Amino acid sequence: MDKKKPKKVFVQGAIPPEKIAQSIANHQSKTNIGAHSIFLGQIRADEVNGKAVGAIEYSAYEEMAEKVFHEIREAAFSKFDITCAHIYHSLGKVKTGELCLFVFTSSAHRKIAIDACTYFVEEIKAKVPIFGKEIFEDETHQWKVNK
Amino acid sequence: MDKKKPKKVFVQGAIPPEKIAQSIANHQSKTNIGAHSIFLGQIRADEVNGKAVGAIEYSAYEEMAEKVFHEIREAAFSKFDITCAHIYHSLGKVKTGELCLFVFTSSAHRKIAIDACTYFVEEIKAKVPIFGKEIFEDETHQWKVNK
Amino acid sequence: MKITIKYFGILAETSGKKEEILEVDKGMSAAELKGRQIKTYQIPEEESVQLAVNQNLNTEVELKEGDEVAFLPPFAGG
Amino acid sequence: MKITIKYFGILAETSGKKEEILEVDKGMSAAELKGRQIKTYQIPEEESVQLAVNQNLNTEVELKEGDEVAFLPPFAGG
Repeated sequence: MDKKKPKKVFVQGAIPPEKIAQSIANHQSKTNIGAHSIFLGQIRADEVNGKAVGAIEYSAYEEMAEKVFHEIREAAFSKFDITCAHIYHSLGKVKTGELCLFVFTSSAHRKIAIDACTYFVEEIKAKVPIFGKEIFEDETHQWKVNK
Repeated sequence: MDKKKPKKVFVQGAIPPEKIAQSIANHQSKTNIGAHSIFLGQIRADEVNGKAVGAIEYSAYEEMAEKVFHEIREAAFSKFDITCAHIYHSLGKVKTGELCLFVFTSSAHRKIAIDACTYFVEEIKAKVPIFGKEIFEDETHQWKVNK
Repeated sequence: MKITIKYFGILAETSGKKEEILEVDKGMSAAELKGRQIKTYQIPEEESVQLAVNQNLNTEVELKEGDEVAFLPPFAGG
Repeated sequence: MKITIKYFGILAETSGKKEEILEVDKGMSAAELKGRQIKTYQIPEEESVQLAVNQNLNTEVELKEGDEVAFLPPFAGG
Protein backbone atom coordinates (compact mmCIF):
# COMPACT_ATOMS: atom_id res chain seq x y z
CA MET A 1 0.00 0.00 0.00
CA ASP A 2 2.85 2.25 0.92
CA LYS A 3 4.16 1.52 -2.55
CA LYS A 4 1.25 3.00 -4.41
CA LYS A 5 0.70 6.21 -2.51
CA PRO A 6 1.73 9.17 -4.65
CA LYS A 7 4.71 10.79 -2.94
CA LYS A 8 5.89 14.35 -2.93
CA VAL A 9 9.68 14.24 -3.09
CA PHE A 10 10.61 17.90 -3.28
CA VAL A 11 10.72 20.12 -0.22
CA GLN A 12 11.54 23.82 -0.15
CA GLY A 13 14.93 24.53 1.42
CA ALA A 14 16.95 22.30 3.74
CA ILE A 15 15.63 19.07 5.23
CA PRO A 16 15.49 19.52 9.04
CA PRO A 17 16.90 16.69 11.25
CA GLU A 18 13.52 16.58 13.03
CA LYS A 19 11.92 15.35 9.81
CA ILE A 20 14.21 12.33 9.96
CA ALA A 21 13.29 11.59 13.59
CA GLN A 22 9.62 11.91 12.66
CA SER A 23 9.98 9.49 9.73
CA ILE A 24 11.72 6.96 11.97
CA ALA A 25 9.08 7.30 14.68
CA ASN A 26 6.35 6.71 12.08
CA HIS A 27 7.80 3.24 11.46
CA GLN A 28 7.71 1.96 15.02
CA SER A 29 4.27 0.45 14.52
CA LYS A 30 5.53 -1.65 11.59
CA THR A 31 6.80 -4.65 13.52
CA ASN A 32 7.76 -6.64 10.42
CA ILE A 33 10.69 -4.24 9.95
CA GLY A 34 14.09 -5.30 11.29
CA ALA A 35 16.40 -2.81 9.60
CA HIS A 36 16.35 0.76 8.35
CA SER A 37 18.98 2.27 6.09
CA ILE A 38 19.24 6.03 5.74
CA PHE A 39 21.33 8.16 3.43
CA LEU A 40 21.70 11.91 3.92
CA GLY A 41 23.32 14.34 1.52
CA GLN A 42 24.86 17.39 3.19
CA ILE A 43 26.20 20.54 1.50
CA ARG A 44 30.00 20.70 1.65
CA ALA A 45 31.97 23.95 1.84
CA ASP A 46 34.16 22.95 -1.13
CA GLU A 47 36.87 25.41 -2.10
CA VAL A 48 37.29 26.44 -5.73
CA ASN A 49 40.11 28.87 -6.55
CA GLY A 50 40.28 29.92 -2.92
CA LYS A 51 36.56 30.63 -2.58
CA ALA A 52 34.35 28.42 -0.41
CA VAL A 53 30.86 27.28 -1.38
CA GLY A 54 28.32 28.87 0.99
CA ALA A 55 25.14 27.27 -0.39
CA ILE A 56 23.70 25.33 -3.29
CA GLU A 57 20.54 26.54 -4.97
CA TYR A 58 18.66 23.57 -6.41
CA SER A 59 16.26 23.69 -9.31
CA ALA A 60 14.66 20.88 -11.29
CA TYR A 61 12.61 19.96 -14.30
CA GLU A 62 9.96 19.17 -11.71
CA GLU A 63 7.34 17.26 -13.70
CA MET A 64 9.96 14.99 -15.24
CA ALA A 65 11.81 14.62 -11.93
CA GLU A 66 8.65 13.43 -10.13
CA LYS A 67 8.05 10.95 -12.97
CA VAL A 68 11.63 9.62 -12.75
CA PHE A 69 11.45 9.38 -8.93
CA HIS A 70 8.31 7.29 -9.40
CA GLU A 71 10.03 5.00 -11.93
CA ILE A 72 12.98 4.54 -9.57
CA ARG A 73 10.57 3.61 -6.75
CA GLU A 74 8.78 1.07 -8.94
CA ALA A 75 12.07 -0.49 -10.00
CA ALA A 76 13.35 -0.59 -6.40
CA PHE A 77 10.20 -2.31 -5.11
CA SER A 78 10.47 -4.95 -7.82
CA LYS A 79 14.19 -5.53 -7.20
CA PHE A 80 14.26 -5.45 -3.39
CA ASP A 81 11.98 -6.94 -0.74
CA ILE A 82 11.57 -3.65 1.11
CA THR A 83 8.57 -2.77 3.25
CA CYS A 84 8.78 0.95 2.52
CA ALA A 85 10.90 3.67 1.01
CA HIS A 86 10.90 7.44 1.35
CA ILE A 87 12.81 10.08 -0.57
CA TYR A 88 13.03 13.81 0.02
CA HIS A 89 15.11 16.27 -2.00
CA SER A 90 15.51 19.99 -1.52
CA LEU A 91 14.65 22.71 -3.99
CA GLY A 92 15.85 26.29 -3.56
CA LYS A 93 18.76 27.36 -1.40
CA VAL A 94 20.46 24.95 1.03
CA LYS A 95 23.39 26.25 3.05
CA THR A 96 26.62 24.38 3.79
CA GLY A 97 26.15 21.92 6.62
CA GLU A 98 22.44 21.55 5.84
CA LEU A 99 20.77 18.48 4.35
CA CYS A 100 19.57 18.33 0.73
CA LEU A 101 18.75 14.62 0.32
CA PHE A 102 17.08 12.08 2.62
CA VAL A 103 16.64 8.47 1.46
CA PHE A 104 15.05 6.02 3.90
CA THR A 105 14.49 2.31 3.19
CA SER A 106 13.19 -0.41 5.51
CA SER A 107 13.11 -4.20 5.34
CA ALA A 108 12.91 -7.28 7.52
CA HIS A 109 16.62 -7.82 6.90
CA ARG A 110 19.63 -5.53 6.90
CA LYS A 111 21.22 -6.39 3.56
CA ILE A 112 18.03 -5.65 1.64
CA ALA A 113 17.49 -2.29 3.36
CA ILE A 114 21.12 -1.26 2.77
CA ASP A 115 21.27 -2.39 -0.88
CA ALA A 116 17.97 -0.70 -1.68
CA CYS A 117 19.10 2.56 -0.08
CA THR A 118 22.32 2.56 -2.11
CA TYR A 119 20.34 1.78 -5.26
CA PHE A 120 18.09 4.81 -4.68
CA VAL A 121 21.02 7.15 -4.09
CA GLU A 122 22.87 6.07 -7.25
CA GLU A 123 19.74 6.16 -9.40
CA ILE A 124 18.76 9.62 -8.13
CA LYS A 125 22.22 11.02 -8.84
CA ALA A 126 22.29 9.52 -12.34
CA LYS A 127 18.75 9.93 -13.62
CA VAL A 128 16.82 12.76 -11.98
CA PRO A 129 16.94 16.16 -13.71
CA ILE A 130 18.00 18.26 -10.74
CA PHE A 131 20.44 21.13 -11.13
CA GLY A 132 22.60 22.80 -8.52
CA LYS A 133 24.09 26.28 -8.49
CA GLU A 134 27.02 26.46 -6.08
CA ILE A 135 26.98 29.92 -4.59
CA PHE A 136 30.25 31.23 -3.20
CA GLU A 137 30.63 33.61 -0.30
CA ASP A 138 31.23 36.53 -2.70
CA GLU A 139 27.90 35.79 -4.46
CA THR A 140 29.59 34.45 -7.60
CA HIS A 141 28.54 30.96 -8.63
CA GLN A 142 29.30 27.87 -10.68
CA TRP A 143 27.10 24.95 -11.73
CA LYS A 144 27.55 21.64 -9.94
CA VAL A 145 28.10 18.42 -11.89
CA ASN A 146 27.57 14.97 -10.33
CA LYS A 147 30.51 12.60 -10.42
CA MET B 1 40.08 14.09 17.27
CA ASP B 2 36.67 12.56 17.08
CA LYS B 3 38.48 9.29 16.51
CA LYS B 4 40.30 9.28 19.82
CA LYS B 5 37.54 10.31 22.17
CA PRO B 6 36.50 7.39 24.35
CA LYS B 7 32.94 6.48 23.41
CA LYS B 8 30.16 4.92 25.42
CA VAL B 9 28.30 2.58 23.09
CA PHE B 10 25.73 1.02 25.39
CA VAL B 11 22.51 2.78 26.30
CA GLN B 12 19.81 1.46 28.63
CA GLY B 13 16.65 0.46 26.79
CA ALA B 14 15.50 1.54 23.34
CA ILE B 15 17.24 4.25 21.31
CA PRO B 16 14.78 7.14 20.85
CA PRO B 17 14.37 8.65 17.33
CA GLU B 18 15.17 12.07 18.84
CA LYS B 19 18.70 10.85 19.60
CA ILE B 20 19.20 10.31 15.88
CA ALA B 21 17.94 13.80 15.02
CA GLN B 22 20.26 15.22 17.69
CA SER B 23 23.27 13.33 16.31
CA ILE B 24 22.53 14.58 12.80
CA ALA B 25 22.09 18.17 14.00
CA ASN B 26 25.46 17.94 15.79
CA HIS B 27 27.14 17.43 12.42
CA GLN B 28 25.81 20.49 10.65
CA SER B 29 28.85 22.52 11.68
CA LYS B 30 31.19 20.03 10.00
CA THR B 31 31.16 21.45 6.49
CA ASN B 32 33.70 18.98 5.11
CA ILE B 33 30.98 16.29 5.31
CA GLY B 34 29.02 15.55 2.13
CA ALA B 35 27.31 12.27 3.06
CA HIS B 36 25.95 10.50 6.11
CA SER B 37 24.99 6.84 6.21
CA ILE B 38 22.82 5.54 9.03
CA PHE B 39 21.82 2.00 9.94
CA LEU B 40 19.09 1.29 12.49
CA GLY B 41 18.21 -2.10 13.93
CA GLN B 42 14.55 -2.44 14.96
CA ILE B 43 12.97 -5.28 16.97
CA ARG B 44 10.80 -7.50 14.76
CA ALA B 45 7.68 -9.28 16.05
CA ASP B 46 8.89 -12.62 14.68
CA GLU B 47 6.56 -15.56 15.16
CA VAL B 48 7.90 -18.83 16.55
CA ASN B 49 5.45 -21.72 16.92
CA GLY B 50 2.53 -19.31 16.76
CA LYS B 51 3.88 -16.98 19.46
CA ALA B 52 5.07 -13.48 18.58
CA VAL B 53 8.19 -11.85 20.03
CA GLY B 54 7.18 -8.92 22.23
CA ALA B 55 10.65 -7.68 23.22
CA ILE B 56 14.33 -8.57 23.25
CA GLU B 57 16.29 -8.26 26.45
CA TYR B 58 19.93 -7.53 25.63
CA SER B 59 22.88 -8.34 27.84
CA ALA B 60 26.59 -8.23 27.10
CA TYR B 61 30.05 -9.09 28.33
CA GLU B 62 30.36 -5.34 28.69
CA GLU B 63 34.09 -4.85 29.29
CA MET B 64 34.98 -7.07 26.34
CA ALA B 65 32.23 -5.55 24.17
CA GLU B 66 33.53 -2.00 24.73
CA LYS B 67 37.04 -3.24 23.85
CA VAL B 68 35.81 -4.89 20.65
CA PHE B 69 33.75 -1.81 19.68
CA HIS B 70 36.94 0.21 20.07
CA GLU B 71 38.92 -2.22 17.88
CA ILE B 72 36.22 -2.08 15.20
CA ARG B 73 36.36 1.74 15.29
CA GLU B 74 40.14 1.75 14.92
CA ALA B 75 39.96 -0.68 12.00
CA ALA B 76 37.19 1.33 10.32
CA PHE B 77 39.12 4.60 10.60
CA SER B 78 42.18 2.98 9.04
CA LYS B 79 40.16 1.37 6.22
CA PHE B 80 37.80 4.22 5.35
CA ASP B 81 38.34 7.97 4.96
CA ILE B 82 35.47 8.87 7.28
CA THR B 83 35.27 12.10 9.25
CA CYS B 84 33.37 10.53 12.14
CA ALA B 85 31.51 7.46 13.31
CA HIS B 86 29.06 6.85 16.13
CA ILE B 87 27.61 3.60 17.45
CA TYR B 88 24.90 3.05 20.04
CA HIS B 89 23.54 -0.34 21.14
CA SER B 90 20.81 -1.07 23.65
CA LEU B 91 21.13 -3.08 26.85
CA GLY B 92 18.09 -4.31 28.74
CA LYS B 93 14.62 -4.65 27.33
CA VAL B 94 13.69 -3.25 23.91
CA LYS B 95 10.12 -3.76 22.68
CA THR B 96 9.09 -4.68 19.13
CA GLY B 97 9.11 -1.65 16.85
CA GLU B 98 11.78 0.06 18.98
CA LEU B 99 15.39 0.64 17.97
CA CYS B 100 18.30 -1.37 19.42
CA LEU B 101 21.21 -0.34 17.16
CA PHE B 102 22.23 3.01 15.70
CA VAL B 103 25.31 3.23 13.46
CA PHE B 104 26.17 6.63 11.97
CA THR B 105 29.08 7.30 9.62
CA SER B 106 30.03 10.49 7.78
CA SER B 107 32.44 11.31 4.97
CA ALA B 108 33.09 13.82 2.22
CA HIS B 109 31.81 11.25 -0.29
CA ARG B 110 28.83 8.92 -0.33
CA LYS B 111 30.50 5.62 -1.17
CA ILE B 112 32.91 5.88 1.75
CA ALA B 113 30.16 6.71 4.25
CA ILE B 114 27.95 3.85 3.01
CA ASP B 115 30.74 1.25 2.90
CA ALA B 116 31.96 2.20 6.37
CA CYS B 117 28.45 1.97 7.82
CA THR B 118 27.95 -1.51 6.35
CA TYR B 119 31.36 -2.55 7.68
CA PHE B 120 30.42 -1.45 11.21
CA VAL B 121 27.10 -3.32 11.10
CA GLU B 122 28.66 -6.59 9.90
CA GLU B 123 31.56 -6.38 12.35
CA ILE B 124 29.24 -5.63 15.29
CA LYS B 125 27.00 -8.59 14.44
CA ALA B 126 29.96 -10.95 14.08
CA LYS B 127 32.37 -9.90 16.80
CA VAL B 128 30.73 -8.16 19.75
CA PRO B 129 29.66 -10.35 22.70
CA ILE B 130 26.06 -9.20 22.98
CA PHE B 131 23.27 -11.65 23.81
CA GLY B 132 19.56 -11.36 23.18
CA LYS B 133 16.67 -13.02 24.97
CA GLU B 134 13.56 -12.99 22.78
CA ILE B 135 10.62 -12.63 25.12
CA PHE B 136 7.25 -13.82 23.83
CA GLU B 137 3.90 -12.35 24.75
CA ASP B 138 3.27 -15.23 27.18
CA GLU B 139 6.55 -14.43 29.05
CA THR B 140 8.34 -17.56 27.75
CA HIS B 141 11.59 -16.88 25.94
CA GLN B 142 14.26 -18.18 23.56
CA TRP B 143 17.79 -16.99 22.88
CA LYS B 144 18.46 -15.12 19.66
CA VAL B 145 21.27 -16.19 17.31
CA ASN B 146 22.67 -13.86 14.62
CA LYS B 147 22.57 -15.13 11.05
CA MET C 1 4.59 23.28 -36.35
CA LYS C 2 4.91 24.67 -32.81
CA ILE C 3 7.35 23.20 -30.23
CA THR C 4 7.80 24.31 -26.61
CA ILE C 5 11.42 24.43 -25.52
CA LYS C 6 12.50 24.58 -21.87
CA TYR C 7 15.97 25.44 -20.62
CA PHE C 8 17.36 24.48 -17.20
CA GLY C 9 20.29 25.38 -15.02
CA ILE C 10 23.29 26.81 -16.82
CA LEU C 11 21.42 26.51 -20.14
CA ALA C 12 18.70 28.88 -18.94
CA GLU C 13 21.49 31.21 -17.89
CA THR C 14 23.33 30.99 -21.24
CA SER C 15 20.21 31.36 -23.39
CA GLY C 16 18.69 33.97 -21.14
CA LYS C 17 15.41 32.03 -21.38
CA LYS C 18 13.50 29.49 -19.33
CA GLU C 19 11.04 28.68 -22.07
CA GLU C 20 10.23 29.60 -25.64
CA ILE C 21 7.81 28.46 -28.30
CA LEU C 22 9.38 27.89 -31.70
CA GLU C 23 7.88 27.35 -35.13
CA VAL C 24 9.93 24.59 -36.77
CA ASP C 25 9.72 22.55 -39.98
CA LYS C 26 7.66 19.38 -39.95
CA GLY C 27 9.84 16.30 -39.71
CA MET C 28 12.62 17.96 -37.71
CA SER C 29 14.44 15.53 -35.38
CA ALA C 30 15.37 16.23 -31.78
CA ALA C 31 19.05 16.06 -32.77
CA GLU C 32 18.54 18.72 -35.42
CA LEU C 33 16.72 20.96 -32.96
CA LYS C 34 19.55 20.50 -30.46
CA GLY C 35 22.17 21.49 -33.05
CA ARG C 36 20.17 24.54 -34.05
CA GLN C 37 19.65 25.89 -30.52
CA ILE C 38 23.23 25.16 -29.48
CA LYS C 39 24.32 27.35 -32.40
CA THR C 40 21.72 30.06 -31.78
CA TYR C 41 22.74 30.54 -28.14
CA GLN C 42 26.39 29.53 -28.58
CA ILE C 43 26.06 26.93 -25.85
CA PRO C 44 29.47 25.43 -24.98
CA GLU C 45 30.14 21.78 -24.07
CA GLU C 46 27.47 20.51 -26.43
CA GLU C 47 28.23 16.88 -25.46
CA SER C 48 27.14 17.58 -21.86
CA VAL C 49 23.65 18.71 -22.95
CA GLN C 50 20.87 16.10 -22.89
CA LEU C 51 17.45 16.57 -24.44
CA ALA C 52 14.19 15.20 -23.07
CA VAL C 53 11.24 15.02 -25.45
CA ASN C 54 7.99 15.04 -23.49
CA GLN C 55 9.97 14.12 -20.33
CA ASN C 56 11.68 11.20 -22.03
CA LEU C 57 15.45 10.99 -22.52
CA ASN C 58 15.03 8.83 -25.61
CA THR C 59 15.36 11.48 -28.31
CA GLU C 60 15.63 9.36 -31.44
CA VAL C 61 12.24 10.63 -32.49
CA GLU C 62 10.74 12.93 -35.05
CA LEU C 63 9.21 15.95 -33.35
CA LYS C 64 5.46 16.50 -33.44
CA GLU C 65 3.24 19.56 -33.09
CA GLY C 66 2.97 20.51 -29.42
CA ASP C 67 5.97 18.55 -28.19
CA GLU C 68 7.82 19.80 -25.12
CA VAL C 69 11.58 19.58 -25.53
CA ALA C 70 13.77 20.21 -22.49
CA PHE C 71 17.45 21.18 -22.73
CA LEU C 72 19.13 19.63 -19.67
CA PRO C 73 22.62 20.35 -18.37
CA PRO C 74 24.46 17.73 -16.24
CA PHE C 75 22.41 16.46 -13.29
CA ALA C 76 23.47 17.49 -9.81
CA GLY C 77 20.91 15.93 -7.45
CA GLY C 78 21.81 14.33 -4.15
CA MET D 1 45.61 -21.91 40.66
CA LYS D 2 42.49 -19.74 40.74
CA ILE D 3 40.50 -18.90 37.60
CA THR D 4 37.43 -16.68 37.35
CA ILE D 5 34.75 -18.02 35.03
CA LYS D 6 31.90 -15.91 33.66
CA TYR D 7 28.78 -17.24 31.96
CA PHE D 8 26.57 -15.24 29.60
CA GLY D 9 23.13 -15.52 28.03
CA ILE D 10 21.79 -19.04 27.76
CA LEU D 11 24.96 -20.39 29.40
CA ALA D 12 24.26 -18.41 32.59
CA GLU D 13 20.76 -19.82 32.46
CA THR D 14 21.91 -23.42 31.95
CA SER D 15 24.66 -23.30 34.58
CA GLY D 16 22.56 -21.26 37.00
CA LYS D 17 25.63 -19.03 37.51
CA LYS D 18 26.90 -15.72 36.24
CA GLU D 19 30.34 -16.14 37.72
CA GLU D 20 32.39 -18.61 39.74
CA ILE D 21 35.96 -18.93 40.92
CA LEU D 22 37.51 -22.34 40.30
CA GLU D 23 40.70 -23.92 41.58
CA VAL D 24 42.26 -25.74 38.60
CA ASP D 25 45.52 -27.59 37.90
CA LYS D 26 48.47 -25.57 36.72
CA GLY D 27 48.99 -25.95 32.95
CA MET D 28 45.34 -26.52 32.13
CA SER D 29 44.40 -25.26 28.64
CA ALA D 30 41.31 -23.22 27.80
CA ALA D 31 40.05 -26.15 25.70
CA GLU D 32 40.34 -28.50 28.65
CA LEU D 33 38.49 -26.08 30.89
CA LYS D 34 35.76 -25.75 28.28
CA GLY D 35 35.30 -29.53 28.06
CA ARG D 36 35.14 -29.83 31.82
CA GLN D 37 32.53 -27.13 32.38
CA ILE D 38 30.41 -28.29 29.41
CA LYS D 39 30.30 -31.70 31.12
CA THR D 40 29.67 -30.31 34.62
CA TYR D 41 26.68 -28.26 33.55
CA GLN D 42 25.57 -30.56 30.69
CA ILE D 43 25.68 -27.65 28.26
CA PRO D 44 24.22 -28.65 24.87
CA GLU D 45 25.50 -27.51 21.47
CA GLU D 46 29.10 -27.39 22.63
CA GLU D 47 30.27 -26.24 19.18
CA SER D 48 28.28 -23.02 19.53
CA VAL D 49 30.11 -22.04 22.73
CA GLN D 50 33.11 -19.70 22.38
CA LEU D 51 35.58 -18.93 25.14
CA ALA D 52 37.31 -15.63 25.74
CA VAL D 53 40.42 -15.64 27.91
CA ASN D 54 40.97 -12.19 29.41
CA GLN D 55 38.54 -10.77 26.83
CA ASN D 56 40.39 -12.38 23.94
CA LEU D 57 38.83 -14.96 21.62
CA ASN D 58 42.20 -16.55 20.90
CA THR D 59 42.05 -19.43 23.35
CA GLU D 60 45.05 -21.48 22.28
CA VAL D 61 46.72 -20.53 25.52
CA GLU D 62 47.72 -22.16 28.78
CA LEU D 63 45.72 -20.67 31.63
CA LYS D 64 47.45 -18.63 34.31
CA GLU D 65 46.61 -17.74 37.89
CA GLY D 66 43.95 -15.02 37.97
CA ASP D 67 42.79 -15.42 34.37
CA GLU D 68 39.21 -14.48 33.52
CA VAL D 69 37.57 -17.01 31.22
CA ALA D 70 34.21 -16.15 29.69
CA PHE D 71 31.80 -18.75 28.28
CA LEU D 72 30.00 -17.05 25.39
CA PRO D 73 26.92 -18.32 23.55
CA PRO D 74 26.23 -17.16 19.95
CA PHE D 75 26.30 -13.37 19.54
CA ALA D 76 23.03 -11.59 18.90
CA GLY D 77 23.94 -7.90 18.72
CA GLY D 78 22.41 -5.53 16.19
